[in-house]
Amino acid sequence: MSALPDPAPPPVASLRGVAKSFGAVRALRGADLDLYAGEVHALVGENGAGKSTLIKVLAGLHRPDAGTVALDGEPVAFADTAAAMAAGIAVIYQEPALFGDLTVAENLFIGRQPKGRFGLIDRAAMRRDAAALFARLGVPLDPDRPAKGLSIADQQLVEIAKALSRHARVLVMDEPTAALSGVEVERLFGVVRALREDGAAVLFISHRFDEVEALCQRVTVMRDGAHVSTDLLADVTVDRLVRRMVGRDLGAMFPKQEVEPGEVVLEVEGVTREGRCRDVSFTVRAGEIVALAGLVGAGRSEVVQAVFGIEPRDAGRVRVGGRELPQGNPRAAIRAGVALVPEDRRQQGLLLDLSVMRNATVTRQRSLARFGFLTGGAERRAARDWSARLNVKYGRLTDAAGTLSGGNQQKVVLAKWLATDPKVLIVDEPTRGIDVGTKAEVHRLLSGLAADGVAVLMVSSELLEVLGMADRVLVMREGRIAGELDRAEATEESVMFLATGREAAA
Amino acid sequence: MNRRRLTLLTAPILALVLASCSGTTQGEDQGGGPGGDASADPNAEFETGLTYAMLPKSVNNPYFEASSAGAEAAANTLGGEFEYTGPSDASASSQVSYIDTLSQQATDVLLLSANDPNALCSSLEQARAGGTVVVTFDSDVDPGCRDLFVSQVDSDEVGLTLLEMAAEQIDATGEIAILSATANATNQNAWIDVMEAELASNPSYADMKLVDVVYGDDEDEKSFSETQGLLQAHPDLKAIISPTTVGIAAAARYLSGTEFKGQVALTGLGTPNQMREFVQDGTVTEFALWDPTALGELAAYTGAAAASGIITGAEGEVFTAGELGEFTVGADAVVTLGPPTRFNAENIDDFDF
Amino acid sequence: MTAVEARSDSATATGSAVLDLVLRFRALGLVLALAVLVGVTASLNPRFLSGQSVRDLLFAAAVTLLLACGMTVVVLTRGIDLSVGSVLGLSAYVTGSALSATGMAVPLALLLGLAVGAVCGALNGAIIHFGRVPPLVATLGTLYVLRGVVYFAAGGSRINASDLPRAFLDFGSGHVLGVPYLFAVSVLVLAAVGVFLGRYRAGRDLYALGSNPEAARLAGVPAGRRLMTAYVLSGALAGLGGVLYAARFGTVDASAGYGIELDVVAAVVVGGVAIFGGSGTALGAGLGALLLTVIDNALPVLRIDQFWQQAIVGALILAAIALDRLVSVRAARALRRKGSHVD
Amino acid sequence: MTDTAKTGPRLREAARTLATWDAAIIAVTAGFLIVASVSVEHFGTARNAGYIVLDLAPILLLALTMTLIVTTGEIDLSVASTVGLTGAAMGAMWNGGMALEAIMPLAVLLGAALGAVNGLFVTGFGLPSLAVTIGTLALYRGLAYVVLGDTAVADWPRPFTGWTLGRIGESAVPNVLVPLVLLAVICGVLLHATPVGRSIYAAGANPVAASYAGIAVGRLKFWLYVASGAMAGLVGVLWTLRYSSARADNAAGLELTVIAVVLLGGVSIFGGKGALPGVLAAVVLLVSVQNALRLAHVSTEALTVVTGSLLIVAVLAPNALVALRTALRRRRPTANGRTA
Repeated sequence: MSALPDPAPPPVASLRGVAKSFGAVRALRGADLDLYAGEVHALVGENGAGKSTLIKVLAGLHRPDAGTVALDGEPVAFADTAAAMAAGIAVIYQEPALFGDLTVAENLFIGRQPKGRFGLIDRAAMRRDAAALFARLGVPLDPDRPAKGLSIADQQLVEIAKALSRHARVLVMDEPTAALSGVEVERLFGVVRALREDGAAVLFISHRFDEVEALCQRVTVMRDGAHVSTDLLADVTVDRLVRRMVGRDLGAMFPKQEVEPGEVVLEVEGVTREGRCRDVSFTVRAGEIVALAGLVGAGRSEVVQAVFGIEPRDAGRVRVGGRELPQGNPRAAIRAGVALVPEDRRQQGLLLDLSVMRNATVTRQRSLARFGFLTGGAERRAARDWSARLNVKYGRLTDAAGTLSGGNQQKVVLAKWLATDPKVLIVDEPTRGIDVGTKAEVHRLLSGLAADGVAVLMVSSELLEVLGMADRVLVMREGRIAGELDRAEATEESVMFLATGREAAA
Repeated sequence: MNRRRLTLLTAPILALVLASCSGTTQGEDQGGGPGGDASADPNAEFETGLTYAMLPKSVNNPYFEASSAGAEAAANTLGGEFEYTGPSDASASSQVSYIDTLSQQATDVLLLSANDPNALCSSLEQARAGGTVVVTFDSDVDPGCRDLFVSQVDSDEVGLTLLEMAAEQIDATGEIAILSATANATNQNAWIDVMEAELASNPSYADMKLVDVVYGDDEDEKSFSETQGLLQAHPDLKAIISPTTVGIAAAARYLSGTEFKGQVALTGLGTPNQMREFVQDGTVTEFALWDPTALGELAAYTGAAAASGIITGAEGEVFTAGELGEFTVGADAVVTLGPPTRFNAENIDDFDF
Repeated sequence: MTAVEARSDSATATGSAVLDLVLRFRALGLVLALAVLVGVTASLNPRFLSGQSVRDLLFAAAVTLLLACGMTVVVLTRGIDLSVGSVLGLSAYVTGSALSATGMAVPLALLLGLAVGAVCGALNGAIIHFGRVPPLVATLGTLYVLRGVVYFAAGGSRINASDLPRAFLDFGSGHVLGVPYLFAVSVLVLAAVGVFLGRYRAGRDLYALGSNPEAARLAGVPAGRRLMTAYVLSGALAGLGGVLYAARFGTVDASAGYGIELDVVAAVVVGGVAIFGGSGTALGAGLGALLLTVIDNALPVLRIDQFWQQAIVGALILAAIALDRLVSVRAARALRRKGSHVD
Repeated sequence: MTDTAKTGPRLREAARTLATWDAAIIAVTAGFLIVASVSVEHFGTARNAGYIVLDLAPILLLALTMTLIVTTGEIDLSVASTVGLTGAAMGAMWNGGMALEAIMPLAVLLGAALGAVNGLFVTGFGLPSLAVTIGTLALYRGLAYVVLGDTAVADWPRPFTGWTLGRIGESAVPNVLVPLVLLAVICGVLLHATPVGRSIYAAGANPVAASYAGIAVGRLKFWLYVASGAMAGLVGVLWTLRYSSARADNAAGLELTVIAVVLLGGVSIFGGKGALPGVLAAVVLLVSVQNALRLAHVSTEALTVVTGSLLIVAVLAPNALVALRTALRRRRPTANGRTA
């Protein structure tokens, strides 16, 4: 099972010294990876280590600035994704990208639908093929329904089926299991093993070491856009892998300060949004960091959005400092001292095209105005001040926020919220996609804020972060709070157990 | 917050506009009027070296192209300079800009077919104040705003001719309808009034009944579907009179492609080039129009006469318009080209406009 | 496994039922509106349903219908083509001139019109795709430019019916089995575009592009080529529309097709094509065009003041998009509820 | 449809080019005015400047609020129809014997109400503004015809019509310049130096992020539509009085000109970018080019082509520049790679 295939043939796919920058952001700086036929290769690394960029290079989505991509030992340069697909590379992306208006079957076969007479699409054949694929995955999905309205798990399954249908030589899976239930994961693994037996090369990206151990033969660790190590899985321990991923002492990474929690500041009672979350209740005290953990799609972001008022709630109450927040009114929440650093920095957090200055001050326009007018001076001073306090690295205050690196972008988002002097700070995936150094800075910042008496509610998919930072962990599953763990009880196993409702995969 | 800003936005403007006036309602006002001061010298020569500008309702219109040809010929004969200019859309606001430009350039004679009887007035006044003689043709403005109007025909005569042609074609018996231009078109409404009065008073038309007046807005497609609507609404319709070139062409095209061809008579005002086909295929027996080239020519001569001091616009003054002959200024400073020409299968090939 | 299959079957039923309802509801609504309008009009004036009257209606609908097909293709990709009126004018003038100069055969004239339109469409597509200019801006620009070109070319001249070959005019006014040739051409095009959009890979790619451009890129959909196809198609159909226009009216001047783009967009929107792409059918757009034409024709017959016509069209557009919104919100809610059951 | 992979560098480039676009259009306008004054007879006179001001007044006024709306990423195609409908309503009220002093504020209010209808459909029901305002474009124009039919109301009192054409005292400054400047300054300050303006940019740059930052995006847009409607109502009043003619087809088709100048002025159709000075310059440029062409006896056709081309080039040029720079930069690393 774990024996390596004969190393004599050249790797099916090989990346050497690949570098890629987006503006000021160096996403990859010399990444190496070899994939052999008949292996499942794990790629691990923290968020922002460059894994996703690496596979996008392999998929032909990004052209590398430097380095080579080779298939069967021959260097190739993919002009676009179609070229990569034609060469036998299929990718399941982390975030499902479906066509809401098309049927599920059509989503699977877009651009290569089976053709019948006169080149017409043979819809019956397409439906049949789709049904067969879903049967293979054991998924009860209707090929004829529109993709619009599918749950995240179902969307992910459609993506998996799509990749499988390509009969690829190289199958890349970017956290395919993040939203799946236990049964579905088992079936997927069965299919992947079968593919491996057939000689396909599979690149498997996951945060769950139990899955990596169950499925993979070799493991490559990446950090800060570069290759760190590649080993047979049998030769390394999880602890060592984690240390390589983090690249520094865990204590320095999660500088948790012990704080005696104060008064209850945030009270959430029975918050419900149809189809998203149900009857969620919890409290957060001053000086406390409470983590909201769970799988992707478990409803964590939906809860904090409903608390903040971005999305209306169907039922439930939110109180801050004893005062009830009106429904669906972020402005009132801000006035009451709530701040939300959202999950998706680019879509929800930043005005990418606008300047750093505008971004840093967007929450405080009114308080910065004099007699209702803003002339720029006050904004400039405030922006410079907060940028300095959070150590934001930027060229000019007038540069577009989109030109900053991920870490600095996140600092700008934090700055604009900290500038409102919040009593309750909600952070949703606060360190997603930022480099290790900044990550530690953000953790230190959160810790310091808690020490100053701010109530912090943190949504995070990164278990290490949850375990390292939280005083209490609330675990969500399918829209409900499945359980609460205090710092002492919270371990990787106990959190995952609550999150998935199953024991760690064998 | 925002509400306050809105008021901020609008209040001062309103205040400005409102300032200095109070309680002005319809019918209170009016001042100004034509002031004929200079006296005419009927024996004066036409001046040479005058600049003429023709401003049609819109360029890209064959009818006005024909008028401009006539005017240009007259201008050349009189030793003047001629310019044909105008907007590509038939709107009063664009014409205003052109009038402003022409008056700046101190054009001597402005030949204008107006898109709106009132909207052009203030600009025309400025032009006239600068010494430009304003002669309207084809479509008039308020008489106070121009020097002379060259009318294609006498309203009465058009109305009577139209009615006469229709009566001849249907033996003066049965239902008739009118497909006009726009509902507020001055010319058409005057002709329709004449026809209505004549139908009511003239015993020889006692068996003819005007059942409907519809408006095709001088748009081809609209006129087309209005014709169609007429025939559906009035199954016993015998004749359609369309006193507009766009209307009659559209109606003819509609009739020629239907079972009504030859059954429902169609007459009105049309250009020979547009109607030739329908006269030849029997859809239309006879229609009428004035000659737009002659109209343009007369307009140019009228303008030249006024600019040379031969006429001032007072009723009864006489001048000679080249080969067109002698013309007399009528009431309201109107010069009339003459009776409309009738076109039918016999003579239509003699005309090309 | 059997349990799974059973579930799958029931899911099939509900899933497609919802989808069908949404789709059919749209077309049904239009057909219903058409039927009511025609019914009411005919009951007040039976001649509205006479052969002649129906033919007139089909004549009037032909050009809008044709242009609506092209517009649908473009709108599906999240685009818009405001230049169709000017393209129509240019093509009508060019073919008209060519016809009067050479007396060429009808099919040749149709091809010429298609070609003129396709060139204009390619210009639009190139500006949008290579120049990365938003479609609204690009086609607003070409609306001006192409109209200017027509003005230059035509000036104050007009092509009269007498200048055009007899065969061409017969084509314009003739009909077969009570159906005007012009309408037949439009319906053929509608069917072809319908099949292209529904049953060909390239057509489905257009839906994909409009539904989720980013996903389309990931899926390897050749966005550039498809966009070019869409705009060339829209242009070509507008060009063909120009020939039909010339044939129907017999006279062509520089203002041919002026302002028609709004009618066409209205038809498409009323026909249920989402203005932000991804959903809608050529059939729907065709029905939308037909409905607008019927309204146009019914008003004079009903002796309703014609001044109401434009207001009614406006109200109809608002009603159509509001209705679509309502339906899609309902459908989304239904699908989500169903989705959570499957979990 | 944008290429997210290259968003970073492209955004920066685009931001920089757009910043200069403003300056460029102002420079071009200034240059044109100078050249035309020298080379076109009658162009550089005070009288002609007065005509230019009169001609650009309605375009400029509508462009002011249009700039605000387009900056939030929306569009209002119904402005010209609103001008027509308010004018028609004025005519009907005047015929009904009301006092003009009462009619004028009512017309502006009517405009605001029509704008509120747009705003309600766009923000309340969440419908795309392009489709909504195409609908109201037809609806409002249609209602104008319903109100006034094809008739024109022309007997407006002299003092009022005279004011719209008149000049301040003995100077050559047209009266209408006063509200123009006033409103331009108000809108300019609102957009560039108040929290509301900052919110407008934020809402246009990223409506989701803006609402996360506590900006009531829907409400903001609603009130901008109301303002746009009120402005159109005001233009309806000015238009009617200037031409002393209330007609249902007043200002027909003007919406395209207004959109054209806003885009030409460097405002991004996707929102979040642009500035009022550029738009003002674009209005002046367009109208004075028209004016100069007329004075120079150049045919109007040329103008149609020029307007359209300018519009495309205005958006195309920055993009082309970006593409060129990216292409150049892409070549560089490859060269480095070879030497390394």
